[in-house]
Amino acid sequence: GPDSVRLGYFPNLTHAPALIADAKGFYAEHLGATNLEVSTFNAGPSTIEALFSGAIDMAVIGPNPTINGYAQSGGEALRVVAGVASGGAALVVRPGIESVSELKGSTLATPQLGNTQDVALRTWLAGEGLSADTEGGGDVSIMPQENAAALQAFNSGQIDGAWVPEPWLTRLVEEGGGQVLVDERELWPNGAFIVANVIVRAEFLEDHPDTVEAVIEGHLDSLDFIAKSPDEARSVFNTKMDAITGQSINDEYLVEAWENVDFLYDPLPDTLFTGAEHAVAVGLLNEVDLDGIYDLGPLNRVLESRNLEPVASP
Amino acid sequence: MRIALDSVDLDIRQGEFLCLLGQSGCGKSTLLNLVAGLDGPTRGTIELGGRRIGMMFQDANLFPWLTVRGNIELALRLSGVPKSEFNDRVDDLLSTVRLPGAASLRPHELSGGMRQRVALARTLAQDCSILLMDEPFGALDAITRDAMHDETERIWAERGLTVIFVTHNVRESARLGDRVIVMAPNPGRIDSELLIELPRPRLMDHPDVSSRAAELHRRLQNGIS
Amino acid sequence: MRIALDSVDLDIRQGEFLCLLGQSGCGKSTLLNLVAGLDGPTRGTIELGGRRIGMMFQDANLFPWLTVRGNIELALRLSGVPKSEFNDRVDDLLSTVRLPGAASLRPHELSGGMRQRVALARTLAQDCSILLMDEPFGALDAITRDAMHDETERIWAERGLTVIFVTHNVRESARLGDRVIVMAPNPGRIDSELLIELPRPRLMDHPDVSSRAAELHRRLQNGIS
Amino acid sequence: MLAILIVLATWQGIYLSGWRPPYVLPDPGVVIQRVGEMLTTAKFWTALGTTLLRAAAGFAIAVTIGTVIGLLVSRSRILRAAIGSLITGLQTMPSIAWFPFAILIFGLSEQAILFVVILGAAPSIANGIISGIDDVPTALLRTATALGARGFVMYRYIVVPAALPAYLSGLKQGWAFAWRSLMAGELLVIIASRPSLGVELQFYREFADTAGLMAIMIIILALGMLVDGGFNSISKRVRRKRGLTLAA
Amino acid sequence: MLAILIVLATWQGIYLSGWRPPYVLPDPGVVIQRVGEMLTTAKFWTALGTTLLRAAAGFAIAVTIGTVIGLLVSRSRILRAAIGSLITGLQTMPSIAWFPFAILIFGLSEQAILFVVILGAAPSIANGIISGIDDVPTALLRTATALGARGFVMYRYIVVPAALPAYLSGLKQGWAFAWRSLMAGELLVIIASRPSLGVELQFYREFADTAGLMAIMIIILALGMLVDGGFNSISKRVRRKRGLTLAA
Ligand SMILES: Nc1ncnc2c1ncn2[C@@H]1O[C@H](COP(=O)(O)OP(=O)(O)OP(=O)(O)O)[C@@H](O)[C@H]1O
Ligand SMILES: Nc1ncnc2c1ncn2[C@@H]1O[C@H](COP(=O)(O)OP(=O)(O)OP(=O)(O)O)[C@@H](O)[C@H]1O
Ligand SMILES: [Mg+2]
Ligand SMILES: [Mg+2]
Repeated sequence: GPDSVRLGYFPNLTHAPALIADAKGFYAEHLGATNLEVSTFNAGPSTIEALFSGAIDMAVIGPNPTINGYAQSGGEALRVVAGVASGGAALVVRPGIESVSELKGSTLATPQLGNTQDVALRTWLAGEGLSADTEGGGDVSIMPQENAAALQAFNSGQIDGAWVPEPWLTRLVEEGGGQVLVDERELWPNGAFIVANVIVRAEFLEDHPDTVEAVIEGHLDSLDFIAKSPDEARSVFNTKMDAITGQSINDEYLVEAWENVDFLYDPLPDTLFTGAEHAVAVGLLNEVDLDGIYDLGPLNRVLESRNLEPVASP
Repeated sequence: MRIALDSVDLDIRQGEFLCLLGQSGCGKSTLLNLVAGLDGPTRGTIELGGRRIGMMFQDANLFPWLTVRGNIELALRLSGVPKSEFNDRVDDLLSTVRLPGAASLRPHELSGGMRQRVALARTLAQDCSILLMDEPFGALDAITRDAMHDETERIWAERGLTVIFVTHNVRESARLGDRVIVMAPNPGRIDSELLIELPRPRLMDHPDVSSRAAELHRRLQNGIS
Repeated sequence: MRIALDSVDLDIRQGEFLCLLGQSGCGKSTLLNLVAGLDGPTRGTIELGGRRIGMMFQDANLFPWLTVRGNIELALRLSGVPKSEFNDRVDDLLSTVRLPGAASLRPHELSGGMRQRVALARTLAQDCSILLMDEPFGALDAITRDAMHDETERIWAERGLTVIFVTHNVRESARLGDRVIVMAPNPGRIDSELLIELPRPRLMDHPDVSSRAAELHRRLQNGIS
Repeated sequence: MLAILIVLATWQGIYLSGWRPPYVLPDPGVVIQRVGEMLTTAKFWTALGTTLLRAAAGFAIAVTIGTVIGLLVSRSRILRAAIGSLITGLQTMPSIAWFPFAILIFGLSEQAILFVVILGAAPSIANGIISGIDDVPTALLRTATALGARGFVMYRYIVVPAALPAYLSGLKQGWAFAWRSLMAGELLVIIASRPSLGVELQFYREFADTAGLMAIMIIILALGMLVDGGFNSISKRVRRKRGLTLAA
Repeated sequence: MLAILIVLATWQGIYLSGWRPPYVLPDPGVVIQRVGEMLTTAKFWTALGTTLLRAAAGFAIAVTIGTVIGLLVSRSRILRAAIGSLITGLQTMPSIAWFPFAILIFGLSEQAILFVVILGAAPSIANGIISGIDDVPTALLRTATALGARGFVMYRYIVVPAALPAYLSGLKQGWAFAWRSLMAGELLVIIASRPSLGVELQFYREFADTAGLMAIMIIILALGMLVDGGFNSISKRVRRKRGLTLAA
């Protein structure tokens, strides 16, 4: 194997398996002589930039940057090799809005124009017959907003609701007195849709498939640990968060938020493709060819060695 | 602390033309600054009886962002002259200092002597009753300087000004002064004074002026040796 | 375009002490700047024969971030004097200009005349064979100026310098010059010249000097009228 | 111009050497083509218009506030002791730190963006005028005092004109602060009907579109150079009038 | 000091009026307590140390590069025409635009952060020295020429000391740019074992911890004021030596 493998992730709830695997040494266990070098990021673009320029080999990242990175490099730069998390996003609105029809004329926030939640909100509104253009006009005015700003704007009554990921969802409910109008899981078959997956630099995958497998082994160990001892997993996660960011998530919120997220190894390719189609449909993405974005060989080999069902390739 | 001026005790009559003579560095400029209120004395007082003071510095200190006209107009404006009179007054003052064509030039386009004369014009533009002049004609040739002497004397008489005039030219002090104060250095102090009771206008090379100048020169030399 | 100097044609002998007289604004400083190579002539040429030029400006232009000593040392450094000699040379030069105690003062702490003398010391610190001086003693009292005349003459003779000396003091030009050039204004040009063939050292109030001064004064006055 | 050609040539050289794949280091030709394409879309011009308008408004207010504060601080010893250092302190505060306050005070509005821009630029402008005033030659101030200038008049006719060259260079720095704060601040409130350069820049990064990012960077660079040209021609004129230009 | 008290009093007043809930506008008392708590954690001091070290290193390099470029540009007409405006152009480029290049050239390393800091601060410093040099009085330059100063010697002994006050205020602006670029640049790659102020600031924001954010802002402000104090004492000394201080 190579001297080292460089992995990137965000200090973020949906990346919890990576934080925990890192903290508990699950990756290192399988990597043997290969060194693990971890970088943490706070946003997709720098992660993709780092992957593009060869500064990292693998990363945990959301579906949006994954699609963009794949499309911009003409399919050359990266491959998705495993899933990380599903769910954990919802539309939270202020009390008084009880149904879809009452959303008419309201202002809603999403984390970012064109990101997963933004596309989800637009797709859902369209399905409900409400118009919302990318310019902030229509029946519902959508204002893309950083999550922290959205919380503040919600708290001070400047927006009527927001479609946000965890732990913001819980904070909007707990701190802002909001209520969940739509849990995004309700909108997907099986209640599952991908919000984070593992990507690898295509060249690295080609040169060192064994190393990628080792990392996936660590990832699976982490998922096992989360499933078996959720309380301990939460505390490991929060300790690691604190180490990276100097902040930890309020324990009560964390319990609640944890409930809303499913950690998994299946990258749910169909939901990624559907998400991309939705984005194209609402005019936030150009038609892209995502053929070949998945390489589930390593994952399935690992699953096989553990006597688990292989995941379906698209 | 070095002491620039020590025990200077001086009464000046209103309307008097007083000249200050003294070796370089003896404290003449310092004394003028004190009178103008630009510096405060460490000890002692200066009584002015509420009169307005105009001062012409040893350096021309023209404002570089203004033309010659602008510099003089600024002084007029600060003296409360109505704007409508600016043009005439500036032209007047410029011909007084023999620079009729220089109105639109900028300070850096002037020769040293021209700058000094613009500074004089600017000072004369002020409405003041006490006029302090620090070596005002040091950079002028004899001919121009003679003309400036005549003008200064005329304005002094016309406006009833009190003038304190610093110079290092003994003959100039005898030409202009009602009284000449000779200062001595280290620390700066008044050495002696000489009343010049000659009729005006006087001529620079008149024998009476020459004799007073010689006397002053002698006193200066004594003060130094 | 205004023409500052028109058809100036001047040969200067090596080792000559040449004085320039002329009305304020007639182009004396401009001529020195041209000789020093600080400005280029619009037309015409200036031949120097490769000699090094030192110049003392009409304004002292001391460097405000340096002390008196620092200003003089800088000139020494730029002339390639070894550092070990700085102290002695600076002390020497300061006593030449009668400012032995001023080494550690800063320019803004000096009187006008003191600044001028520091500028003189700085110019003399240069190793040059042609020395241009623009009204160097304009801000000095008679006594100090006499001393400076003696020193200038001594250094001129010792170093075999060629000096071009601008002044507006006719008597000074007669005291110092081998030859005096009288300039006329509008546009600046050479009006006439006067050879001063008097033995040195001369005295300012010697009758021979006085007679030459009177003649120069007359010429100046004619040029103007 | 020459510098640009050299940069382009080097870039093309590195590109052709194949050091990095084109999605990391794009072909300069492609980037220039992208610039060309951008310049032909209506959206780009709307974005440019929005951003420039915000920049102009924010900068104008920042200049006013910065100048007034700078003048006050430079005048009064007490104020200088009280808030002199605070100005530099504010200057070092990153724009994003102001976001919560901007939203708190102004809501999700244009004013919130302007607030961030002003807090970014005004301190720098204030510092520019303070240091300009501190460097006004004492001789000129004494002369003006002797001419009877006091208080406001002294400032209006002497101090401000004397400090003008330094003030102008303070304004230039202030512009840079304003612009950079604006690029951040435009992400604060993405008013979608109003595309803006800051948002465009962010999107190109989001979409990992390196060529687009570089195209927008080139446009920002060009705008910056244009503004610099404006400032320079003003300060050149000021300098020439004062005889501050070197003959050669 | 007084200003701080006034700000605190107003803030306390608004807080007590209950205008906005405490998680939006926190109690000043709580914020000050948070500052106190921060100051007692070892982690904070590590973060401060890391950030200050980066700031110092980045600023030092930016000063070197900015000064050299500024000197070259101010000397040569060709260079000025070629890259003079480019400097201001670069100054207006937001830090995040440099991230891809920083990563491309330096990978995820301290150097990448320094790169962003240097690109942020060096143009400002270069502009500071250029405008300082442009304002050097012509008379002094002519005098120096007459004394035989040329080329490097002219710069070393005349131009640079004469431009020093303006240069110092350029450095102050440069520090502000460096600091703000650093706050952004530290987010480029978050090195877990190395906490930093930029990361702290960002995460207080991301966690919408308003009290913590304000605490860190107060610390940044205090640091900025400290640095300003340093610059001021230097430039005050320079000014006094030159007789630039107003007598009253
Ligand atoms: N700002 C200052 N700080 C300290 N000393 C000063 C300052 N200004 C002047 N001096 C000193 O005070 C003394 C008197 O200076 P002043 O300028 O009054 O002399 P002066 O009589 O006008 O001389 P000159 O004829 O050369 O102009 C000098 O020795 C000078 O060094
Ligand atoms: N930079 C400039 N631009 C335009 N005109 C100038 C400039 N410098 C000087 N002049 C003009 O050139 C003429 C000669 O100036 P110069 O300084 O040589 O006179 P000068 O003989 O030295 O006078 P003074 O005895 O007053 O010093 C003056 O009329 C002046 O207005
Ligand atoms: Mg004096
Ligand atoms: Mg002259």
